[in-house]
Amino acid sequence: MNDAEFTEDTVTNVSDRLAAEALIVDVDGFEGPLDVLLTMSRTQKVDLRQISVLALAEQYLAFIEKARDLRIELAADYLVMAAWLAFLKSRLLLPPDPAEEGPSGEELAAHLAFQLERLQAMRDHAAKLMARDQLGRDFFARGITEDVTRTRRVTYTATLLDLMQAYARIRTKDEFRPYTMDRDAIFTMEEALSRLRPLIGFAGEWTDILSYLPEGWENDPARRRSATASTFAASLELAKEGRIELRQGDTFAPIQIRRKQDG
Amino acid sequence: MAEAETETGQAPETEETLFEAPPIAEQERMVEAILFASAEPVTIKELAGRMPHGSDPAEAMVHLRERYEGRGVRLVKVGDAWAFRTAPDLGFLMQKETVETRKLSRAAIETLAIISYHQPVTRAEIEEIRGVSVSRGTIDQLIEMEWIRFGRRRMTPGRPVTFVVTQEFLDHFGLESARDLPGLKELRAAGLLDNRPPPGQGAPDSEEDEGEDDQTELFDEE
Amino acid sequence: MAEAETETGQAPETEETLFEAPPIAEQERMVEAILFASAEPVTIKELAGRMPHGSDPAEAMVHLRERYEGRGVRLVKVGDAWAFRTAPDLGFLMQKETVETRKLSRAAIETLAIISYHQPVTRAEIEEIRGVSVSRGTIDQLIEMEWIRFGRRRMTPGRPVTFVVTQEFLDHFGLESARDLPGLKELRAAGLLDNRPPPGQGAPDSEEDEGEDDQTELFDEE
Repeated sequence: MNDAEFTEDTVTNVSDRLAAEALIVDVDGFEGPLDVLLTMSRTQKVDLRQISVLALAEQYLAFIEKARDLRIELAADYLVMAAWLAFLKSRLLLPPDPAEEGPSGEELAAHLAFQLERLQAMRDHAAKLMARDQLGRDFFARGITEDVTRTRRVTYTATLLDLMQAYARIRTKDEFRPYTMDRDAIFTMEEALSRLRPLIGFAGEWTDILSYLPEGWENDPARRRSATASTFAASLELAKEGRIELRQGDTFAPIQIRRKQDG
Repeated sequence: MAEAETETGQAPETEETLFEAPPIAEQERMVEAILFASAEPVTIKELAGRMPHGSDPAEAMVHLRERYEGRGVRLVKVGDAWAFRTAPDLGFLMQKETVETRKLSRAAIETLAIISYHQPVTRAEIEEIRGVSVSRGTIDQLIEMEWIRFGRRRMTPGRPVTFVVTQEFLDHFGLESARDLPGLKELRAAGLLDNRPPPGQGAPDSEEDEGEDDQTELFDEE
Repeated sequence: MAEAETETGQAPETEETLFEAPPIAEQERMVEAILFASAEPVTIKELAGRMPHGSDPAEAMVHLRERYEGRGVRLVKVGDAWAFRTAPDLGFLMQKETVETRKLSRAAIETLAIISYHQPVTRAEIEEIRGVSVSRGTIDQLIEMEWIRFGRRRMTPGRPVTFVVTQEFLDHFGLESARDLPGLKELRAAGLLDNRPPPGQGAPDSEEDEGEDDQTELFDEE
């Protein structure tokens, strides 16, 4: 037997074995290798923890041989198990090689015994479970049930805030427009510039810039403030362009502009 | 059950008659279990057919019925059969009411707002203020919620009904009277009015006052 | 209701609340009626949701359970829910009610047992225990019967899904919880519920501990 090769197989084939469900053959009602081993271990009529794994391995290998003679097609996991058991057998028979890595034959055998014992325990307890009184067989639920009728009641609610907002919405509906900065009291510098440019040609004399405020902006304080500021800024702009001259006689005195004489 | 064990070993043909009927308390349990599990009411005859030979389900039923007197379920006769039924006074437990709270629709809240600020107000007036017609359903809903009710008829041609808000409305919104509703000025101060005065309509202050006057006027009309 | 009469003049401090919970005897009737009406187990929470405000269905349940002791129907606990079920010793009367259930295959029964004792358990673990792969159909059948369901994913590489048993499973086998599975303690004491990896694979100690922790967690949770 080639020990190393079998080790490899065992490890790599675990997942293969698990995936090979469709290939399981039903040999004498056995579902799989562990199943077969469990049955065989029972024939030893001993505590599963004390079974001779060696004897078990021999029985299993004999079983596989017999199945082959009978030309029964065996699923891969049967053969993997056979190979693994043969490997285990060799491990148990030969004295341990101290140089060799990995678990000892005893450890592997103990684990196999544990697996068998666990499977047996699950079988026993499955039987115990199924032997319990079962609903619909031994005990019964209510025959005439009364379904709970579910009624859904919808209540509506609103807060005072909702109410007031709704009212405010209605009362201001006509005035409604998408929100923008309130600019109706703002006279922009661009507006001031376009107002001043055509007028400046006539400003031969020093004139108070306030006289250039647009019509209707002189009285309302907010508008007046804005128009004054923008007109002043516009006059600065024009002075920079060299179109006008600018003067202020005193602090807070009127600012005056006139067309640049040589311009 | 106990009855089988005591009699085993007897001659097969006599076995039947030698079977003693179970004690009446046991029969009562049997009737109870059968009635509980059956999908339909069960007749005395059916019970007798299913219970051990010699049983007297009619008598067991009398005891069982007594036992359930005043309980949450009762033993009732349906035709000539018997069944367990929930006690009638507990029928309310068999329904589960889930209350779902939803916000009033925009149409409803606006209508309600108009009624509360302008009451008494006719439907035509509500429509005029809202600028859209008011559906019957909206009014009905508010009436059903008991937030509005019919007021006096307006003494104008056609004598239209008016709507006013109810005490329930005031309670819900925590108001002592509809006059406590904040005016436009307060609404604006509270940031609820984000509008600006229409261009050229003078100072904001005067406009607000106007709004309040409007309202007072409407209330005075009553 | 009766509560007013019996309680008048008694403890004034309990009378303060306008809507007193019904007396416990009345609550017992209510629990009885609700449980009688339902084929499915009903949780305390559901009961509380359907009973009048302030009711204590858990306490009512204690009384009710006593009342039904030894009767033809019993009050049983299923997970965190309660249901009336006929006494198992009367099953022989119920041939008429017996529903022929699909006979489970040996594979399905074993898989079910493994899931119930080892839960939460992954498919790979089931296969490891049974020594053969578990066919999709077996799992599907158990899920379809509503005896098992998906549990939380295992926090190991690949995050495999786990399987756990359901309330229907407990109900079917008359178990109060998965902890009441026959022989569970003995199995655990014998180490037969350990997830012991084959020697030479990984670090057995840590993995074992992990497996045990998982399970303890689940059982405690219930």
